[in-house]
Amino acid sequence: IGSESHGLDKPQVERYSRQLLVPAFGVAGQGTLCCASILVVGAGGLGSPVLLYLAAAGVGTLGIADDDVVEQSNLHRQVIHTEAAAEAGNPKTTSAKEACQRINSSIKVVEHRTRFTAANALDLVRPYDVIVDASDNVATRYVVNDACVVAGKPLVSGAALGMEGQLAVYHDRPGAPCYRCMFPVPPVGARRCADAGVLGVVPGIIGSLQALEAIKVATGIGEPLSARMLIFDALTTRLQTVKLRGRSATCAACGDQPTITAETLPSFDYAHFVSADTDPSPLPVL
Amino acid sequence: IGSESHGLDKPQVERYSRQLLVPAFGVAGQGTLCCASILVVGAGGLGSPVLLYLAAAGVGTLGIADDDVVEQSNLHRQVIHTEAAAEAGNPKTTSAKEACQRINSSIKVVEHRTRFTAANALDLVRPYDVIVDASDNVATRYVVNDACVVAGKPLVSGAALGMEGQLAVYHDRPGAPCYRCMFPVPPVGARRCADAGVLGVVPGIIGSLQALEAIKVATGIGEPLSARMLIFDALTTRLQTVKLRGRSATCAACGDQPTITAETLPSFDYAHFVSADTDPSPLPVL
Amino acid sequence: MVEINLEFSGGLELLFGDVKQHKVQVPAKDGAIQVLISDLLVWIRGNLLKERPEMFLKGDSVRPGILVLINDCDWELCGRLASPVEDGDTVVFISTLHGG
Amino acid sequence: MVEINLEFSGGLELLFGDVKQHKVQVPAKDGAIQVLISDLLVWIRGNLLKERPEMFLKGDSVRPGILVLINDCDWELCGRLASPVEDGDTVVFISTLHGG
Ligand SMILES: [Zn+2]
Ligand SMILES: [Zn+2]
Repeated sequence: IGSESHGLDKPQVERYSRQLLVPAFGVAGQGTLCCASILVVGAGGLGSPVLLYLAAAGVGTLGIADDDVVEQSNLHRQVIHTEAAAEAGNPKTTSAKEACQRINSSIKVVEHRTRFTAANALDLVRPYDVIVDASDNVATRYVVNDACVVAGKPLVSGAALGMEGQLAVYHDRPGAPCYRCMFPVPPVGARRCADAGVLGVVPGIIGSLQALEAIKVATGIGEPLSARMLIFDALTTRLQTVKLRGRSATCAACGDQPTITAETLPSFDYAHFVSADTDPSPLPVL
Repeated sequence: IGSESHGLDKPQVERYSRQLLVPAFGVAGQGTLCCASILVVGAGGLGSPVLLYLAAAGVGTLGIADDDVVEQSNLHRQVIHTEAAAEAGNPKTTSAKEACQRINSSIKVVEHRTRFTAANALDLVRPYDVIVDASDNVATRYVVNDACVVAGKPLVSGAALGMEGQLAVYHDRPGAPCYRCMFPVPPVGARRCADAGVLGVVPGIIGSLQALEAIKVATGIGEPLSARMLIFDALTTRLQTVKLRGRSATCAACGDQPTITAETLPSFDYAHFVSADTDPSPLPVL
Repeated sequence: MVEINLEFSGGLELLFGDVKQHKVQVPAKDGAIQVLISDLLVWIRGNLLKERPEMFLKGDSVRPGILVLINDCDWELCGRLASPVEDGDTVVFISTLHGG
Repeated sequence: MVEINLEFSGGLELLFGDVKQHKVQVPAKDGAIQVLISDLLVWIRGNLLKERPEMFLKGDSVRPGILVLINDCDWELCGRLASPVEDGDTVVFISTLHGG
């Protein structure tokens, strides 16, 4: 296979042999991935398969940002965690890191046991090549996006609720939109899994697809879901890919005259931003 | 939530609370799932997410059929296993069962540490409500299908290779085709992951979708991929759903005058059947 | 009169009797020859959306967080409220999800 | 002459220069007004498939294990070799996968 020039050692060639055989990926893809660093924001329903598959695939440095502890009600979908971790109330980052290293001790896994905030966002994203948004709330989605734009990082964004899921890659190339281009005004009354529920395997499917997109973006292989969105309906197993707008010149983050910058971001009030609308009523939960 | 009438106890209500909130699933869906039994054939790349998500979702009895041991070259995609299991050369059924029970000790997990053969196929499938084909070779795919037809079981069939995947539900209702209706004559020179390779997350995505379909079939919720096939191209993240033929009246398994029956199946020579074509050349691996 | 396939998802279907797909016939405004998305929104409000219109509409457009797709394309690519809709078009209204 | 979108996948693309999508113009047989799938297979063999035709064809049909889809429909639903193909149709040849 001629791996030496790509810096793969013998155990790596053995471990990744099935991937090295894939023409589109091969030794070059594996070599790039082994040097890549990916930050996963959220070690929950989406983050579980993202982390398991990125660790198994051999991403050189895997960051995990989460400030929650494992609970019983996580276990139906957060398959990276265990009953033992829930009973002990272990931090999700610790539980997830242990699982990743059980699969692949040759990669580096970094715990960021903290909430993703305006104040720490830029410091968190800067060391990484690709950011995966596997979070579960609107405020975090905006701060992660804005930090990616300011720091110049591609963002793989997934979401799941009920029997539905959505997936897109933002800000990965010139002309591609960022999350804020798509949603300049935050929604009101957004529903969360804790309120509206989610069938456990739905974030499993979306998270696995996020891992794929993160690998493609990190290695430059194939066509990522850039300026496209995948919309998934689990009840009918319908998967639509739709075409999204390009970058918006008026976007507060990635536009021609951004108001969100390395200077302003750390003091931007995301909690106020996402709750500024006066209409409080969430969509009904039937 | 009024769970008592569905037989969910307090820990179950806590564990599955996010799923119970999903209107289309709810307490009735969870109650049915907790009484259901699903057999997963193959604890490899596809079987890993199938087993993790079915265990987490609370399938009452989960069967695992596999006769392999865990190896290093499995770990890039078979995320249910660990380095420790590969080093010890543990059976995949044992490694997978332990992982399932770490997530959910309240379900029953049954190891079938055996190859799926003509001789044991009917005994293996009969105790289960739904069968998931997560195997990795042509002969097993035919014997699993035939056993499902003879025993009257629905089959959730997935496959992955390289950067591609395929998924379908067979024989789950009158008029739906079985695998043999689709492929009455076996292919020659079928490529396997060991020869042609596979990007690890591709079976992850297909396997997660198989878990979803198995849950839908077991609970009667939504529209499974019956007489439909999902075709997945990971390079472009393209997911197509195509319409398949109906049951074939001339099918050797499910047709009007089947030659494969409870009497003939156990002595059917599947190895010979899948290699009967004289053309030996497999598709090239570039 | 144009016949349009409407789809609501991401939770919006709950405002429409929990039905995701609707085939509807929408008339042009008096004197107009085309039906625009803006006309469609008015028609939906008057004919399909019986309660809590504020969950779907804001001013003369859709509520923030709702993505509008015309034949699998973001409506930003074809003129937003001024996009014409034609016989057989599919218009999807989807609420973005934030769970994980 | 009809213009057809051809797609090869599941490994079949390796027989076609590792290119999955081809836009081709296929003439009708002498005296015929329609192009049938059987004509398309002959045309592919003569014009697109330069080597190892036995990996794609068997007799006058496709090799076992290859699924043929005409506009996202199994060709069994529309007449197999006798299905007509029209301008703008998409015909997919996909080799079934068995790996896991
Ligand atoms: Zn932007
Ligand atoms: Zn059949």
